[in-house]
Amino acid sequence: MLQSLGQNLVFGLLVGALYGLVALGLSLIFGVTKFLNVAHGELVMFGGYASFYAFSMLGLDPFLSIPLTIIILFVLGAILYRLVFSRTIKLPEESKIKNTLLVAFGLSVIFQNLALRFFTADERGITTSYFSQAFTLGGVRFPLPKVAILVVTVIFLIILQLILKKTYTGKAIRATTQNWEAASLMGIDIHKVYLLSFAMGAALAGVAGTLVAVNYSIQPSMGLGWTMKALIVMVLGGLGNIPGTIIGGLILGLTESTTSFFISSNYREVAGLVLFLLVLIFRPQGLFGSKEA
Amino acid sequence: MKKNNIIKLILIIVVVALLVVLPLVIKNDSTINLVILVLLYILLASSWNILGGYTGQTNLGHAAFFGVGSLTTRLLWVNGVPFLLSFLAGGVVAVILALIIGAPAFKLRGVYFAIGTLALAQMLNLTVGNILPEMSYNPDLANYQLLPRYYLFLGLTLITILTAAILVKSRIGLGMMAVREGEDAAESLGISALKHKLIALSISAFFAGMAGAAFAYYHVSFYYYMPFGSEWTFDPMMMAYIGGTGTIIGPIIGAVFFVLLKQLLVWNVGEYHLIIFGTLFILIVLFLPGGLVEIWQKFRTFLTKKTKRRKKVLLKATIQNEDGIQRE
Amino acid sequence: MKARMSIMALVVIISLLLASCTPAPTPTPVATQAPLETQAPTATEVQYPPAPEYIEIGASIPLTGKFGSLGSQVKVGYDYAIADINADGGVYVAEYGTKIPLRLTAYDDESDPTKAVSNLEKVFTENNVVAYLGGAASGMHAATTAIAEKNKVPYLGVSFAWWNIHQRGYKYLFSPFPKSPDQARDVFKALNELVPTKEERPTNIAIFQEKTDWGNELGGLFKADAGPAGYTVAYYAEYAPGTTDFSTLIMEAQAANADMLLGMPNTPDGIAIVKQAAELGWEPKFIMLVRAPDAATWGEATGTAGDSVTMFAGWHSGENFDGIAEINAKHQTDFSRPADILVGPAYACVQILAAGIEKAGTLDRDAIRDAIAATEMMTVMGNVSFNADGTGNVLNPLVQWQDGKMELVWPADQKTADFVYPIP
Amino acid sequence: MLNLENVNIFYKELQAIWSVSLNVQKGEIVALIGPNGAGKTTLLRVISGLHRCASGKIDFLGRQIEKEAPEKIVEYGLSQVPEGGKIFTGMSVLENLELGAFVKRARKEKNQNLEWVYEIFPRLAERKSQQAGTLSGGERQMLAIGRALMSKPQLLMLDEPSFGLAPILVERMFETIEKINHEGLTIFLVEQNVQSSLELAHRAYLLENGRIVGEGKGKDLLTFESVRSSYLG
Repeated sequence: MLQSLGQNLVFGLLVGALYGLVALGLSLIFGVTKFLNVAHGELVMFGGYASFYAFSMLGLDPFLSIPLTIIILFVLGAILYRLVFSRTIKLPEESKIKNTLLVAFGLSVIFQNLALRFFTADERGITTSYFSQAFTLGGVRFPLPKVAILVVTVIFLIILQLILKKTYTGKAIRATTQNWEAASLMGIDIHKVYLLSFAMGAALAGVAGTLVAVNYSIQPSMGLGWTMKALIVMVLGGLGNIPGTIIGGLILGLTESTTSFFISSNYREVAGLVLFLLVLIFRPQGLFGSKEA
Repeated sequence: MKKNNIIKLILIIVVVALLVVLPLVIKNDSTINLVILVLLYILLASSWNILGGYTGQTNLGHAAFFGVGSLTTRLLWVNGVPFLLSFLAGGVVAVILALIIGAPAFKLRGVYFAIGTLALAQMLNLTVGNILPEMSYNPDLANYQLLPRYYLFLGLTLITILTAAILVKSRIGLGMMAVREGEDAAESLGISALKHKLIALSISAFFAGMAGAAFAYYHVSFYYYMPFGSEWTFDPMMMAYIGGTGTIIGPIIGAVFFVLLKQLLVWNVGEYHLIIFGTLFILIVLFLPGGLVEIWQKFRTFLTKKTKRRKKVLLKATIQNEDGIQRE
Repeated sequence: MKARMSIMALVVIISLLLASCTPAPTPTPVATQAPLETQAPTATEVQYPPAPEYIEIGASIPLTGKFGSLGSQVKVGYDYAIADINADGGVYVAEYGTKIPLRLTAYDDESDPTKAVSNLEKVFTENNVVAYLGGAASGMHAATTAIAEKNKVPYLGVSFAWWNIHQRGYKYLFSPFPKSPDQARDVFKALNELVPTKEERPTNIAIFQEKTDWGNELGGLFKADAGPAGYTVAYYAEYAPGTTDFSTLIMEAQAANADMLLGMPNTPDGIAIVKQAAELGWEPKFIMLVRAPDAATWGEATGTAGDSVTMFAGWHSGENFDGIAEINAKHQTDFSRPADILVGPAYACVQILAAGIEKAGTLDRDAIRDAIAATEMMTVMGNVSFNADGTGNVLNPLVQWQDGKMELVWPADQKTADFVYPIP
Repeated sequence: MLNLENVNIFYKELQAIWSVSLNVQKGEIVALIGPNGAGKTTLLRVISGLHRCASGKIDFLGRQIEKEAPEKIVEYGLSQVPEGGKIFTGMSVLENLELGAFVKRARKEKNQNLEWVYEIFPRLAERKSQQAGTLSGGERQMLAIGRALMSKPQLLMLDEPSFGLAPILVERMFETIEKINHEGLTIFLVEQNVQSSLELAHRAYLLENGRIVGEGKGKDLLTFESVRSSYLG
């Protein structure tokens, strides 16, 4: 019983890391640009398909193809920004959020149907030769694909933090997040910053897609579910709060796993949504956000 | 102008009359089913528009009210409650749900409200699927008739449109629009934002619930959780936007357009209709926030300007002519 | 406001006009009037009424959405069978004294039962179809069979194991497909035959029941049949379809010492179950998942985790009945692999329907219905006859994934490979 | 150096600035004074490229800049300290200053500029690793000016640098501005604190309801009857 609970919590944390990673891109984009890209789940889907085809056609290991996935999604994100989202940047914040939400929703409809057309409705997944290997610690099993989630998430969290904290571009992104007008007066080209943040967010979604394809399965209509998860996590962590997002993911993962352990796995998704609504109503700045940020 | 009004009134009467006699003239069930689909979407898009369009609260949980309405009506009706009673119960329960969630939901502003309502509908969808996973069958299949269902939808749609039209002309309607333009400004004018949002939500939910009730009566067999699906929010919302939010006619145009486009495209190019519809939706949100109605209005002002100009030219010509005559 | 109303009125009128003359996919010249007896009484030859151009059949198939991978297999089966029959001129209808080709009008319902229902209504009124062919997945059939009953149109459906629908007294519903009671009975029967030594058999069953009508039915039957066959149900759990994480269920099954898994997940859930079982180190000796492994991409998606998983697919391309070789050849050309498992049963549906029409000798739906009810014929899925409730008496082969391929392992006279047991 | 000619500006439908012409010469301190809502901030936003003017010409060092992007204008050597400072509160003082040197031209000389700024505002050097959000009001204003100086501008525009500061700090602020000016920087100052700014400025413009209503030497304006009665009372 106790060991089982331990296993459950570990799985909750590992899966929660994936939720965090899925939300990371969404949160980055929202924080910097105030675009609410509800087509994020579809970007995750594209990432999943990119690594799936790299695996099945080129024989590339899904973890080795991550750079390739990043490039593809980065370019896709840049194109999306230029073609669609850049048209909303002049709007005041509130209507910007609303309009990008609507536009992104239209995009998700388009992407789903394009995916159906080109990837078919078949369920796809990546199963590597080493997927069932695991190590045991105190009677709790740590399967490699799940541990990989945590490793990849931590790596990308560190990379993202390094970019944001140490590079000039990263500082420009943070400055734009805090006050785009002041950033503009520093000589920062905010269009470039927006483009870059959007493309980076898309690339992060792509990485998450790889992990989804390895751990679960992918198909054209998977987007909404993952967008929902990302929204929950983003709100839990505080809108645009990068480290908070990962912690939010872990909390969601734990909430789900404990719900299935103590109540029923039928209600794990519902539990996440309830938590989301409670936080939304009673602490809209997120569990870790301060009012100012 | 007065003459114009009479023409419009006559047009409306003609349309309604046409819709009333339609199933008697066209005995084709498929056409009637198609019109029912259009009416259902008009109901959903118009009711969404009351809160989403006129009050400016992007409600992504409209399906929750539609679903609750259909669930209530179907359960009561299947279990032997008289039809009319179970039918009305659908709308009433939707309003009750609206009142329960309204106060906390409206603590959320703007985008928070949108994603909050989306989460709410998803939650209900999953929960109903968990509790009532089974298929609901029509209890009396042998005596199924399309006509009463058609008139039910028609009547409900007319009532919804009429209510919306009266509402937006009323003081409450003006208050709703003031809230849309800016809550703080509205409050400073003494308009309670919460009150108006709650009223709009309740009315919107009521008609969504009634649409659900009609759906429950219409459909031969469906899963109880299905009307809670997000497409029942997203499709009507897209229709309202494409037609033009914050207008009475917009959702109607949007719904008609959606269903026709879908029918035409399904027949000709397979599954492309959603790609085209999605693209159109994006274009409208980005470049034509007034929707198709705006195109029409622009076109009309363009026309009237043109005729006015032509009249002016004619007038000038006549004057010149008269001058000429005088000179002769 | 008045201005708006006028626009509204205009639009509604236009829409109504458009709606009333919406183009049908093709004009439907089907004559349903009874032949005029008074015509040409002097002729010595039998005078036939003018035959319709086609025998119209309608279908709604999930080609996209969550059942898309099943529906597309079904569609291929229908298309192949109709092409084969029409290559021969069609079906001979005595009433018209000639062969009439079949024509299928099929729409995609996106795996949405509501859309499936309106699709069937549409083909009924616009194409005046004499019969319906079903889509895929029990949950979809549950919605569409009611329409067949309402419209009194014979309905033939596969990928359809739900038995309970047949107990609603529907007269027009026929399904030449193994049903839940067959599957529950045969899983133990097959296992006992394939593993003759009792000590080697698994003993403790874990049942993961999907929380749907059909899941409830099959789960209950598994449970009921286990005891008499010599097995114990050690763990029984329900889950909602769409669950992405089964670790709790798997760990509890493990804790209950289950060495055999029975379930009926949809494809994504099934993939998640076998992958997570492997990750958690649960190694049951036998896994039967009805439905999920039906997907042609199962092997690719699950790799070694999905290997040795068994299912009751209703058919397999390796069976030795007449006509299968031709189907496989065609499928090989079109898709570079032998026919998928739902192609055969779908093909058989059209065979049964064609035979029924020919026997009825008319395009009257009730006559065709009666003829189908009396079916007793060889098809690509073997001998088929129907019970009074519309369920079919058909072969129920056990199929197992081996090295990324589906192999037929039971019954012995049809098998294409040996049963792999226990799961390595 | 900076030359505005017949600039008209609209906010949505409303005209905020009516045909404003003014100029700032090299080495000067020029003040733009006027009541709240006169359109001073709007004018600065337009010069910086954050908002577009409807018509008119803006010339900076011989370049037409009225259609340029804000980042280009900074690159040309025109920097603005926005109203209220608008420092990046979530970042350290040093990071704020580094961002000031974002443009390519300034990045090369970042270290010299940093020393220069620390020399002007020794307080910033003491707090360089502190989170900017924790600074006091005076320090924030220093940081905002220091940040703008980091881009090594030729013309510095200050929007209400004295706003919200205690009188003693205001005085010090004006002293600093004068000091910076002595080091060769041209300054365009927007202020409500008429007395101090007119004492400081070489020249001044008076803006009311979007129109220039007066212009002259700073000290001359101080004696203007209308100015005296309206602002100094």
